[in-house]
Amino acid sequence: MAVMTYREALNLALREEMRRDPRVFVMGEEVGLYDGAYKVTQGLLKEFGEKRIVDTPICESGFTGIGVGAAMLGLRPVVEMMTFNFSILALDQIVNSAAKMCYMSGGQYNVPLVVRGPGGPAAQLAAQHSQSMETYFYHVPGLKVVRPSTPGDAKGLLKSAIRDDNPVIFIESETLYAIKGEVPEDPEYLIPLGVAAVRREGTDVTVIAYMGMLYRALEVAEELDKDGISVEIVDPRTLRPMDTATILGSVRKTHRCVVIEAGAGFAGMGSEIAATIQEEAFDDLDAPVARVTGENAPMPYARNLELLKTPSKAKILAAIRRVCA
Amino acid sequence: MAVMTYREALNLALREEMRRDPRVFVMGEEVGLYDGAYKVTQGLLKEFGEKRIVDTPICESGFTGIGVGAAMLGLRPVVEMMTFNFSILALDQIVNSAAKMCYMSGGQYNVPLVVRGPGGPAAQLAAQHSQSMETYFYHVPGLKVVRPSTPGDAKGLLKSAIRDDNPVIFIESETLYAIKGEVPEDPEYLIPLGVAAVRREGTDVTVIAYMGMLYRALEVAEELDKDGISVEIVDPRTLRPMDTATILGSVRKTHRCVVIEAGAGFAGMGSEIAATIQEEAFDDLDAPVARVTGENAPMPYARNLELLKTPSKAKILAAIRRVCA
Amino acid sequence: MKTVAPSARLDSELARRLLTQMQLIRRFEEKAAEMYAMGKIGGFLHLYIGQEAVAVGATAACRSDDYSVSSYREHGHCLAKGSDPRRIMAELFGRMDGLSKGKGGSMHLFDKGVNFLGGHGIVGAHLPLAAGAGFAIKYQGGDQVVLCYFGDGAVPEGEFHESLNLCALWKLPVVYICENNRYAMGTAIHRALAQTEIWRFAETYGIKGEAVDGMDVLAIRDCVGRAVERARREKVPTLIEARTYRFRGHSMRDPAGAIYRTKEEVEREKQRDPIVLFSERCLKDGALTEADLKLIEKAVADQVDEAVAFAEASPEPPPEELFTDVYKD
Amino acid sequence: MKTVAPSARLDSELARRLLTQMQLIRRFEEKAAEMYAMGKIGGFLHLYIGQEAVAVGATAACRSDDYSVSSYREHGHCLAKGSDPRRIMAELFGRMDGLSKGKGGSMHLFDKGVNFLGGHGIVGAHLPLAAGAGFAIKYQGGDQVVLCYFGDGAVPEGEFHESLNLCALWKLPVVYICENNRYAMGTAIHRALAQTEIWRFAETYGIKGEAVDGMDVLAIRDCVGRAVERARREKVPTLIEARTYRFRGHSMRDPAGAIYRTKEEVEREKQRDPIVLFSERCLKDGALTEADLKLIEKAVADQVDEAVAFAEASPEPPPEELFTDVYKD
Ligand SMILES: Cc1ncc(C[n+]2csc(CCOP(=O)(O)OP(=O)(O)O)c2C)c(N)n1
Ligand SMILES: Cc1ncc(C[n+]2csc(CCOP(=O)(O)OP(=O)(O)O)c2C)c(N)n1
Ligand SMILES: [Mg+2]
Ligand SMILES: [Mg+2]
Repeated sequence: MAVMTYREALNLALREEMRRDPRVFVMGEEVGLYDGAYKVTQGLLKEFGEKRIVDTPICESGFTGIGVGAAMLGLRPVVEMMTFNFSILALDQIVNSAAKMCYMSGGQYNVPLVVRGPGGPAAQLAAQHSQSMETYFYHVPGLKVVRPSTPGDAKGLLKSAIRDDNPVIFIESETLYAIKGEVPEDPEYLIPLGVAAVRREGTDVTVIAYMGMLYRALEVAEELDKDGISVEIVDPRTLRPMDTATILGSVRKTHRCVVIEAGAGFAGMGSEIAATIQEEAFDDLDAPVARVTGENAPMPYARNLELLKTPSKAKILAAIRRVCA
Repeated sequence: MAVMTYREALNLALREEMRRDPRVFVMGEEVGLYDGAYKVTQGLLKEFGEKRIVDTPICESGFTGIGVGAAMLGLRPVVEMMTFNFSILALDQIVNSAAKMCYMSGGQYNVPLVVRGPGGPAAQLAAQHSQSMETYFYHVPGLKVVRPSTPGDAKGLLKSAIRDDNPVIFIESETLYAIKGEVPEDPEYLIPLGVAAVRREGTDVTVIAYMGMLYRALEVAEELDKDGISVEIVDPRTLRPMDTATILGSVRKTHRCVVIEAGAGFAGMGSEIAATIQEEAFDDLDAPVARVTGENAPMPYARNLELLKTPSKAKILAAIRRVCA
Repeated sequence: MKTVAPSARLDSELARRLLTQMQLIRRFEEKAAEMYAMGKIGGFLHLYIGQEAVAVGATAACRSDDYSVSSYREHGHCLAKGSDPRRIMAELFGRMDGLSKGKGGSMHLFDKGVNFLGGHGIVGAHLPLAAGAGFAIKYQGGDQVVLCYFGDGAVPEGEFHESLNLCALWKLPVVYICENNRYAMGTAIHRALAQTEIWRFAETYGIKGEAVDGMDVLAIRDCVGRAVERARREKVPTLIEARTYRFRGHSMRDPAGAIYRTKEEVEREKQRDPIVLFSERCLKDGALTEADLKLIEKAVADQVDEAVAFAEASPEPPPEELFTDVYKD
Repeated sequence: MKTVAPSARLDSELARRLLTQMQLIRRFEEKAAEMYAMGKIGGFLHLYIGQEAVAVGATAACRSDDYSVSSYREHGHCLAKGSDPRRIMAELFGRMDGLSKGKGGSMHLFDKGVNFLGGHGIVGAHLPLAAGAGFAIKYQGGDQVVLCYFGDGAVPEGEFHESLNLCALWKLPVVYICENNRYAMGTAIHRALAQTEIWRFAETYGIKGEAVDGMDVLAIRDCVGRAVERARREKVPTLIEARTYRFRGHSMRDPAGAIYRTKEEVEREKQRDPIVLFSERCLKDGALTEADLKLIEKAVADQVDEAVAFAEASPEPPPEELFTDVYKD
């Protein structure tokens, strides 16, 4: 087991999969010569050359469509969105071409495409560059949606995503690229899509969180430990398909649940999780499932407002205390 | 009070608002010479001329962006999406330009834009042309989202949308254009955005439904009446902002709730409503909030499969019976 | 408009093949229109009638391992590529033996067996897909070519520009064939485009553009043939504007198509029916006889009847098909 | 490249105004870079240094009631339009007296008071907005003009094509000014575009296209002036390619910008600093003296210091601002 950054883990996953399968190629803005806007693809051009590391002009719909078309002919494209904010320009290709192709063709043409890049809140990038974009994807039948929270997951899930025969939306995080963690060096280290991880065991309350929010939740859990509240933390890892069994299992044990979500709260991932829990485990609940979400406003630039926009530790703490009261 | 079709009611609303305010204009594919792909704009070119009824080439992002830019300079564009399926190509302009402009400019530039057209399931139009598109919008701070279920609402809500100083997503339905209903002729008949309607009073269970699903729910309610189950039906009318007070009021009375939604179920509107109800009215609930939603598959073409995809009366009935058991 | 002198000598085998294909498309669609009126087919049905020479001429310039991709008006392209008319009709009927088990319908015909990459419903969206297929061919070291058919209505969409730029920049073996039938639904081309000579868009990207008479199957075959050769040898894209006309309305829901064009215009254009023109040419050249024409007509009619019978006999997809193919396992 | 002989006689007032504006932009941004390094400014900060002649020359060709709209690299365009540098700096600091109360930041400067329609962060997205502003002007019967600045990186985006087509088709009074600084982040233009002479895209749409030396403020003023006149009188769009260079990295996070271009290239281009070139020209023509230059330098420095002091003194937006302006009541 090596210790490496989240960024290095992604890079390693890409390298391993490209070495393993000549059909895998990487395409996107600045992925080659520039070594990636966030350096995730660093060194890949050098190792694999221009044929397989393809710098594109700025035309998200065009090059994502190229990814879909190439996948129909049997290649396995990994398309980088410089940040996921720009994926909105490629959304038609993702939703109407990639996600529906297998279905519309009655199974003749599947689309083994990965669209990856950083998403979610980033430091003071304001309304257009700091959005939780998963909401545009997890509703869509035909897509899989991954949000990897640790370096080890980044590697194991990206490798599974690349080997998956379906379009996978893989949303990383700018704010996690530099974190370090243990990453298995085994080139066959795969984490199956659709399996949640229990990040911390506990008995009093289940907290569901991923990405930056997971780390905030872990800190809060430590603090609450001192007060005798034992927090279990579940990281869904894949949002679609969602590992409902693990979530329900935990809630059936703790009888209480708080869902944390960085994005705006209305009709978000937290809504789905809360709705499912109350539907499936109503009698197990000692309190309503609470949601702590980003506020329902665009992301402001000013640092002080930005801090208010995304769930703070204080808000998470208060919500957990509330459901445990 | 006149009786007219939903289509005529929309047409009337457009005419009245265009007569009232010279800043209002209509733009979109086939809205003029062709009188509208679904004839909602019939006769408008004749009455208002080419300056105010603007046929566009097929370039949804381009002409929606023109709408946003024109709105910044004080016009009040009504942009038609031939069907809302195509709005995905304009999503960046709606989400990143229209919805965020007021915020990013600190209130200097607001965007009084209406984007309207039919959405939701339509007869055998298959995966790309038969989607419940509201899911791409109601999550977005800065937008308002309307789904008008009756001819009267179509008129009153469209007029409010046009007079609103913010971008409003107004999604009609192909399958409702021909239905008839009472429509006030008063040119000042406005239904405020954000106010739900109780479509049927009842005491045993609250059903939340809109558009085609509302009519299905009404039929089911009649059937259940015979069995002594009294169904209250709430039509949210506006999805963002959601009239949570009316919904909660009803649920606090009936203690049971079923949410119906035509679109795919995972992380849809039903999820939000169910999550909110359990959060706010947990102790009032005698059963978990049930969701009856479209199946998690793209829309198939074959008629028999299509019927299985969207919530049937049988499924709605079963869900209501289940929560009332 | 550049036109091209048809190849001097018309080979009988070729003549028979081209005419049969055009006739098949015509009769197949006439029958589909009937079936639509009878409620056997639902949704949207966009007929290709009047434009048959384009699909047939273009496909005749290709090898069978080349690829085609099209919009929702794709029955003709799919048939020309060699799909089984029975399975297409079954697809239109929404039946299990349809190309896509009835899940795609008229707008979404796909046939992997003949390298037909589908009918696509979002205007402009398949232009990048064609580029992607071209990219894959080059990546895999193949020498196939991709034909991408689209309407004049797709030209104002951003993806037209993105695709042409990418294909020109990366030298991808794609032949873009714009079937300019002068209208996008009810919008005449001069109300949609600042540049109505669509082939001229090619210039800016430094690629070859050419206009061709879309009613002349041989002219199309020649013109596309040159483009295909360029694509195969030099891996460069071409933009072809095939000038044609749709004889019917935009779809079965716009049967007359009479609001935006005059009856006279439609009648005048019907005088240049590509099937009639080519039949006459074949007779004049002596490539085919009247008897040949009758035989072709008969064979095609039988094929279409058979397609209907096949579709009728095919079962509906079973309920579990709703959930298959959402993902590939 | 077409270049234009600078107007024969250089007026002192004009010279002073142009030079002052260019200097103001330069010093303002140098200061902003300092403040960024000190952590007073967060997020992305894209400097316009090297390109000042474009914004200043173009704006000088306009009336004050004309409109401008730009990308995220818009400090220069906003300052040239006449915005108060103090309020811009306060915006960069995320403070309440900023143009947008600190909610927009560097990439989203808006100033309704001077008809500045904003800085926009999604590449290509503001091109349709400019067309919309042009549409509104025409609708309202006005005679204003819209300047739309964007980078070479926006040209491959679909909205470039959609906007040019719509403006040409509908004859909208928009002047599209592509600031070709040869790179979109690290992507040199020949790696992004099949046609690197960007002004030539105009041809296909039947509108006027022109290239201009983006380091020559007077040439830009003349070139844009002609386009503005056309737009004002005939309501027609123009595409201008201003050839320029960014002296700094793409943003403060790419300080060197050295992976994708050589140091030699950067040094060579810096020899054509638009401010130095224009200063020399002013001296040579006798329009300004060395003393004038000093005075300008001093005035600008004071203005920038004042802007910083103003920004420092301005309070953070109060918490309730998180929820205001989401909707207009
Ligand atoms: C993006 C998008 N916008 C609108 C439509 C609705 N629509 C379907 S076909 C069509 C006209 C297309 O015309 P053209 O490209 O000329 O093809 P033709 O129908 O003439 O073959 C329109 C507007 C669509 N399918 N996709
Ligand atoms: C749609 C979109 N894709 C990608 C980006 C990320 N991005 C920001 S600036 C930029 C380069 C733009 O270059 P250019 O248009 O030449 O402008 P310049 O920075 O040179 O002024 C990129 C790729 C973005 N903001 N928007
Ligand atoms: Mg057409
Ligand atoms: Mg540039």
